[in-house]
Amino acid sequence: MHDHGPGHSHLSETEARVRALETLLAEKGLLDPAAVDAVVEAYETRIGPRNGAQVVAKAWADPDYLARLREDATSAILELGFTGRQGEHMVAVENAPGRHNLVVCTLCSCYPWPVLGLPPAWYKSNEYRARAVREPRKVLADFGVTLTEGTEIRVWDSTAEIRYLVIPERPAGTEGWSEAALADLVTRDSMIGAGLARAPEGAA
Amino acid sequence: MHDHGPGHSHLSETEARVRALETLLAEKGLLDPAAVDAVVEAYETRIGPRNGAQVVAKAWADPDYLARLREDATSAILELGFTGRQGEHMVAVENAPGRHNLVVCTLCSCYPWPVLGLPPAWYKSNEYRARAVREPRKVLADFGVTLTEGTEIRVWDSTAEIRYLVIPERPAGTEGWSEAALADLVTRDSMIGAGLARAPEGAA
Amino acid sequence: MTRVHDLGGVQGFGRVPWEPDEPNFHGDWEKRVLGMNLVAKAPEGWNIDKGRHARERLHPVTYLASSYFERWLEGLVLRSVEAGWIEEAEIAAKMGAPSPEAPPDPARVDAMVERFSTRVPYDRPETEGLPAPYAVGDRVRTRMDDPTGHTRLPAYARGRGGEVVMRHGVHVFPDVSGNGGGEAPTHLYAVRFDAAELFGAEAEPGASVTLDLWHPHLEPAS
Amino acid sequence: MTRVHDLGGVQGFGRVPWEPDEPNFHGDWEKRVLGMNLVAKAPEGWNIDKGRHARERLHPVTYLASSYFERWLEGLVLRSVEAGWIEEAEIAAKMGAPSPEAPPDPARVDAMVERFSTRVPYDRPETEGLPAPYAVGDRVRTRMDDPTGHTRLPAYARGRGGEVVMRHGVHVFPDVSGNGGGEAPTHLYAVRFDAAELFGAEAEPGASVTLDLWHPHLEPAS
Repeated sequence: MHDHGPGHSHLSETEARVRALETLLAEKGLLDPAAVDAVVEAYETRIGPRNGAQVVAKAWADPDYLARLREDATSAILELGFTGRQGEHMVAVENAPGRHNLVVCTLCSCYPWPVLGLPPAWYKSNEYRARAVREPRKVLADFGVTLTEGTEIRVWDSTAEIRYLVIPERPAGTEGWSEAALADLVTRDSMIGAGLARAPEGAA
Repeated sequence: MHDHGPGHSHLSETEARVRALETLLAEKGLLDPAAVDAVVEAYETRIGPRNGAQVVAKAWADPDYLARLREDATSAILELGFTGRQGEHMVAVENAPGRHNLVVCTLCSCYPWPVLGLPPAWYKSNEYRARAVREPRKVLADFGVTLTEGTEIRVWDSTAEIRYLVIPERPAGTEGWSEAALADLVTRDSMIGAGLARAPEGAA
Repeated sequence: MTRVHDLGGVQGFGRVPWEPDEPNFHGDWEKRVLGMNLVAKAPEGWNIDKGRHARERLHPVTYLASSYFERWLEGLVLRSVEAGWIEEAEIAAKMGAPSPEAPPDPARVDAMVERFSTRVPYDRPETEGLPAPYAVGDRVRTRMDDPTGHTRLPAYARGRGGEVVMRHGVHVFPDVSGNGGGEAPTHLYAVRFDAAELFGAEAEPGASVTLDLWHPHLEPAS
Repeated sequence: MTRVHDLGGVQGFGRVPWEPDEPNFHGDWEKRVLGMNLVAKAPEGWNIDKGRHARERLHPVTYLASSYFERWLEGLVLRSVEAGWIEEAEIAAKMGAPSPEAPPDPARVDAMVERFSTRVPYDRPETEGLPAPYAVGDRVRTRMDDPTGHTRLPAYARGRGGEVVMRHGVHVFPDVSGNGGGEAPTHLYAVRFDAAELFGAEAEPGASVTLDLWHPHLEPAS
């Protein structure tokens, strides 16, 4: 069969093209390569799903914060210092017994960067974009997530500048945990709806 | 830019795959290579647009035949000996002053093989299949066909086993011509609606 | 669209690659692919609609990036693999095989012309229990469904209002036969749609598209 | 669908290529592409919607066969070429250039975090002349149009009935701003559709899809 995985067959050609373009743009004064390095470093090390995990943990631990998150997620997230590009307008959607939320962007790959960092490749894949709206339960099964029979699935297709953050269900056995300890249970995938929060170690 | 022309970058790999498949099918008794040769020869030399041109020429020259073609194109075409695979159910659609017909198959590449032979690559292209229904006038312009302002365009999307044969307008200056001479003016493209019949030599 | 083969009206494609006096084939391998598809053994119950659906089921990227004969090649592979007759690895093992082409035997060519000039019609007798057909001139509206299997109602014509302009009789229904459900013959019509109904305000003026659609694709329009 | 980027509901794709603890990048070139898109000079009047539309305007085969960062690469090329700043041949002439990567300056990283953590909102004041907004709970139906430019109404949700579940205020309207027509701010809503309304009888039970749609995408539903 022909190779139909995107992007892996032309790697060296693509690499060379990227370097050529960067060199050209830099020579023409359209780009500062050092700024490229800096912004990549910012997204690699400073802006990532640890941010969102803090939001989720606080929502679990602090009922007043949860109320503010429900009322105005953008402001509540900003309380923790997180805002910016691709997170200008935030909405938190909460999982609950019998209700699961899943976020996708079928038209491109919109994603809440300030709280989750850059999207993983699977989120940006043709497969996820095509299938998440049509067969979310099958897609979740691909991820190893099996929901209770009868669970309502709410898929959110991010067609505007509103960014949806899934608040996963708080795992059982975490009563009284600190926000920092809770945040360690919050995976990136759980904030997309593609996973659940981790159970505490030792839990069944 | 990446090469996005279909099919030209993997030629030698595809050729090898075709040979491998044919060898394999033949060894398993699923295919007789000599039959492949014979059917290809049949479509290369015996079944082609000269057939359709005879139908069109007769429709131009013989009003009784035209009436039969309008009434039951399948039978009228069979009178000339043409029928078979992909021509089981024929309908003739006539161009006229102020009305032009264009045939496409958006879902695959259905085509009236007994009268036109095998479809040309452009007819089978993504481009033609995508654009012919949405912007037929622009597509015709690509082919060098400019219709009189206000001409109605009827596009036929061959979604069933009905096959449409366009009867182009008879060129002026051909009064009294024999059917054989008329047939020489009838191009394959004119019977798809992608062209017009040729004007007689020496005509303006 | 349901699948990427459903190309009607899809935007972003460029100039149609027209060439004058184009040959039937652009390489001998294309001839072999055509011929193999026409004469290779087909699985029990195979039909033209399953053949189309095999090509439609190619991976979307493969489909869109492939030429017509590449799709036919992979459709034939798919059908032969699904029949349990060959395995992909067996093809790989034969790579490098010499070309089996040979000069055709004129008598066999005659036989092939005869064979492929035999009419195998798709119309069927009108049986009891079919719904009353629409009449020429009736206004109809196409279904909005986006079915998962083979269908001959293109996405660009879903949920649109048109007029029945021909009755073609009762024909095998590919939306069933292509999915292994038998012939399910029903009424077939040519239905004409104004281009503006299909493509909105930006449609070319004075254009229409006529599609052949089956009774279950249609509902009466008010 | 209008264009192949409009992937929602398109069939034939396989398993989602999920990998645990996936890194942000699968190669240094992806980093450069991301960074270039974020910091390269943009043409006057450029906006996020034009950026999306540049990627959408890639050739359909190129789009579908490319990875996310390949699309971002070609979108950046397209915008720079259309601005008249570079030519394709100039890129070709630079092939073989060494990598310009260098250890990032920590102060510049701080500045970048600051820059990209600045909120540049897309909501706008409600101006006079806007239509009266729909209310939460209103039943609406999406338009059937298949426009030729940029749009944020996906094909799978065209002509479908849903319910307004949130009002997001007045936002820049990409169907205008992505096509060079200015911001044209108007009411934005979250609209929920039952899966069965979108995908018919074969939809998964108990599922819905909520899309953010603008007032002009919607009509009142009876």
